[in-house]
Amino acid sequence: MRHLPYMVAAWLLLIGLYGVVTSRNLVHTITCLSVAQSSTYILLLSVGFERGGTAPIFLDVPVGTKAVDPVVGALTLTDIVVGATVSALLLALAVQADKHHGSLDPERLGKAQDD
Amino acid sequence: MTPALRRRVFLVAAAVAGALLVWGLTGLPDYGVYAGPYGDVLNQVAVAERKAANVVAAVTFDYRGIDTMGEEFILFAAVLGVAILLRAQRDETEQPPDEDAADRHAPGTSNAVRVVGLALLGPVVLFGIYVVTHGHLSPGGGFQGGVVLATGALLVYLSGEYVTLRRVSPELLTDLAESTGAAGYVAVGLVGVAAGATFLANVLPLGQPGMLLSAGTIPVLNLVVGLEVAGGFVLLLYEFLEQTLVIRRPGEVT
Amino acid sequence: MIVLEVSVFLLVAAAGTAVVLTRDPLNQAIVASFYGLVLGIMFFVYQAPDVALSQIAVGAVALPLMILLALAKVRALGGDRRDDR
Amino acid sequence: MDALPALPVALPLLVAAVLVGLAPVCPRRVADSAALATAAVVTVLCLVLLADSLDGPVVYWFGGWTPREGIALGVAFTVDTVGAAVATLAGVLATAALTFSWRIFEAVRTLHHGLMLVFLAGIVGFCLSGDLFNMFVFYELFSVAAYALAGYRTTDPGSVRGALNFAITNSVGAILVLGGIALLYGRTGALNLAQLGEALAGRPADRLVVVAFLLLMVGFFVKAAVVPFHFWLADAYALAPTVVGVLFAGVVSELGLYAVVRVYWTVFSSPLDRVEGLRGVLLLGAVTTALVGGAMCLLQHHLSRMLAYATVSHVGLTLAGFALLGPAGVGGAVLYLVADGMVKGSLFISVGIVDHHLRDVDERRLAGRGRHLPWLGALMVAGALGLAGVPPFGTFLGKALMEEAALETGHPWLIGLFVAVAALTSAALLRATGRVFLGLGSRARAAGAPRSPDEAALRHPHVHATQALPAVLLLAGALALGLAPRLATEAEDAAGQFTDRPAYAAAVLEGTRDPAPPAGPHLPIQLAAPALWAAVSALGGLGLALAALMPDRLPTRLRAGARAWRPAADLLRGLHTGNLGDSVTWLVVGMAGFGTLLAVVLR
Repeated sequence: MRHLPYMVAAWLLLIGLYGVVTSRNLVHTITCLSVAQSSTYILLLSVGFERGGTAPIFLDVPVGTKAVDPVVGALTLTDIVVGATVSALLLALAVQADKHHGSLDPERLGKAQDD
Repeated sequence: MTPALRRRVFLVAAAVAGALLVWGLTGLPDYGVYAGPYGDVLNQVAVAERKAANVVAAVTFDYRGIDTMGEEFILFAAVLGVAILLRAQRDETEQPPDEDAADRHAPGTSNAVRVVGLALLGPVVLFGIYVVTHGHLSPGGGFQGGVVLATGALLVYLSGEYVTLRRVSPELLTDLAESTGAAGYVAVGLVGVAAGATFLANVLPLGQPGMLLSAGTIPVLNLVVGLEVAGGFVLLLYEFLEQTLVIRRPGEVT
Repeated sequence: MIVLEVSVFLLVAAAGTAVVLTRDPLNQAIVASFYGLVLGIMFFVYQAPDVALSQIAVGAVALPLMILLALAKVRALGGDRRDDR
Repeated sequence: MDALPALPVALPLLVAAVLVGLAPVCPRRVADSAALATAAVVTVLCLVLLADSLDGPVVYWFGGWTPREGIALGVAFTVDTVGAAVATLAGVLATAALTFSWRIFEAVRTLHHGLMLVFLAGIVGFCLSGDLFNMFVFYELFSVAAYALAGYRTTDPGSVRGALNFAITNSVGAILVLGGIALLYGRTGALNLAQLGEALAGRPADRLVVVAFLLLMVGFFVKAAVVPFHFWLADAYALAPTVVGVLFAGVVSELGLYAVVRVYWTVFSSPLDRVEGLRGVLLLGAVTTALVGGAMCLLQHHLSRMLAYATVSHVGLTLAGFALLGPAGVGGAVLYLVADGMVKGSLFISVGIVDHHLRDVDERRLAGRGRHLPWLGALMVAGALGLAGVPPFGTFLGKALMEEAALETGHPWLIGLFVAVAALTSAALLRATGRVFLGLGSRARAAGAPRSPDEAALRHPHVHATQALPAVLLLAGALALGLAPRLATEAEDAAGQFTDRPAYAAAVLEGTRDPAPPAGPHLPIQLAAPALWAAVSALGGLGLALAALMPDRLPTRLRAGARAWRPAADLLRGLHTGNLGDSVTWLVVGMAGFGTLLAVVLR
């Protein structure tokens, strides 16, 4: 339990990369990448979590109440936006790749020319 | 590498990398123990200094507001990129659009779905606006509310009124919303400079914590972010949507 | 409370694994949407409602939707070409 | 002008947003001029910051949140000479690239300019930032803009594949960077570089610090394209439009190196105190990168691909300077990086001109077709000499300083590496120039013979000044950098400032600004021996190029020797598949390898 969420994060990173490496469909690849990305959300929020702390919103509770770290919340918010926008851009590229190569299989995108 | 060889090489390397990760991660404080000073200090001082009840909002839009400016422009760049990629392609393949043709409707929309979708539209838009405007008081803010608002536009699509979506949020309008939001963030930053303070300084009156009009520039930044995110996400969905519908040939859709 | 946390963590790990192991992209989009929702719940457990809202809006709704639209687009475009192979 | 450090980021972002918002009504030339003027202004602002930073870092707290009792509440830009110099290089290259594009028609022009400005703003913010997470945000900002810019030339199917590989591999790198940030934050509760450095100072590194450094290093090495993290680079750089390729080849890879040394010197230099071991690991990466890049460069016939691998190879050289972990090495590497960036930018523009006017970039198919553009050939030969580090190019001065540092730290063999790599990359370019512009080469006559009769109609008859001028000026800039030997000592001073962690921390956290930074002892700069080495590199390059062009004139024994290398060359080529699964697999292999080495030498 002491390190369980950190291990979950490490697992998600590796399994996500496994998906990226073995994927035969670009849309699948991109979704796997977003799983790998989600490991960072978990890691960030885990290191800022304080047992017994409330959410850092002091509307109904007075300032001074034990609360979790607001900074990791802000960082993760940014991280989620980054992940989503990169995925959107990648999906657009995948649509393009399908148009040019007639396939979403990374193995069929052709080899590098002239080496 | 062949796929089989690649999988094997990956598994070996990932085992080593994973072991290293675990080794390093166990050097962290135990889960549930927060060591650092940053968050504690902000939890102590932010409400008094910024009159924002939601400290995450104070961090996002004030203490670390420059991060959020970068984040907004990441979204901006991605939307631009998607637009460039897909628009260039559309120009190559687009059939002359026929606004009223039946094949431009989403497939298989029943009247029941249509009614439910339209009935939900009002509450969704209201909820989105609420989330955007109360970001400094409660969970939520420009980003979350913006996505909710974009979902509203999607409901219009789901209810089969795709033609309406074309009229409600044509590219021009969403482009404009998105770039106004993005430019607005920088402009708020420059207001701080103009007032003789630093870039992104919170120079507006702070008010009292818990009030709708409080926390200075934080709700203003929430508004511009909401505008940008709503415009940006509608545009993202719209670009993919447009692709789908333009390619579809008559007769394929019933 | 601890039991709840542990089960949420394990659920997240399992759901993430399921996303990767679902090879058909269409099914995967649906599993990914579920994963996005589970992550959102985990963030509520972490007392981060702001993040949870973002995660659910993006991970459970917007992103799966974009995936579905991209897939729809690819199928509309490539349906007849792929038959040749 | 108190807000000066914020402006080179805020201004291009604002102009980008306004341009895109007005895209439907904005006339083409207005958009062009606005983008070009903005890039030029950003360059000037960065130069002013560079001048300001000579007396110590300029610290700018956004929102006015100065630190309290050593705890940073907000985000600071901490502008020192090295950061400002790299930012200035980006501004110069962006200005040159936008000038080049003046005459080239693009359908999505305004949106493209918007992306270019966001790209530039991201790079500048990344160079100026003094906060680890803020660096990550700007890193993602310029990366996302770069992914889109790499893939939008949809007429070339390869560019989409290149962009996908680029975006996915680099996103994995970014995830690792963020993992490193999370580890450091979990330990110290800080994100400001100076505060992080203070929190970790004084104690030897434990496993968390080692792994955090590993994650940051590997993540940034992906952008830098250090071997084996480089497999994505060739397709992305070579198939990108010229306007974008100039910045890619000129500065983007180097930013990855910049980030590693910035983070090392501000955060990790105290806990990672086993300098010898770390130096060895970094040098290993540097040597592999330099040699693999150089060999691959020589094996290319596609001109932009050649430049892409020259970039990999010179990243290796620059890393060698940084890896010496001392002021002289860092100063030399930065000077080299800036001059080399301008040379590569110039060469990329020259190749863009070839592409635009001859409609091809394959050396073999182009054989002899450049005869009517002798000045372009001369420009590319000059560029090749710049790559070789011949005096008086700035690359020479940087390399001379790195060679001094190599001797001082007891790594004289590095000079051999510098000579070999400079010979390899300049040979590739000289060979291509000789074939394209002089029609040299035995094979060229055969392959280039079937020439379509209407070729003259195919090519553009006239090269516009707006296309040629930026290439000439960039090269002139690289020359000018080498004409002031004083620059070597100033680079060393700047590096002294860059590597002085306690002074950096005091400037950021306590606001102390030493009016006269103590100038450390300079290495006596000897220019005679480096000039000799440069001559050896250039002659070696010329010899290799001639040998490749006229293999039948070689003595038989040499020819047999050259053939013996063929299996190795085939193997090397075979590894560079351009497959995205391969790139990510190699990334994980590299992470495991570097991680094991670091764990052994640092603990």
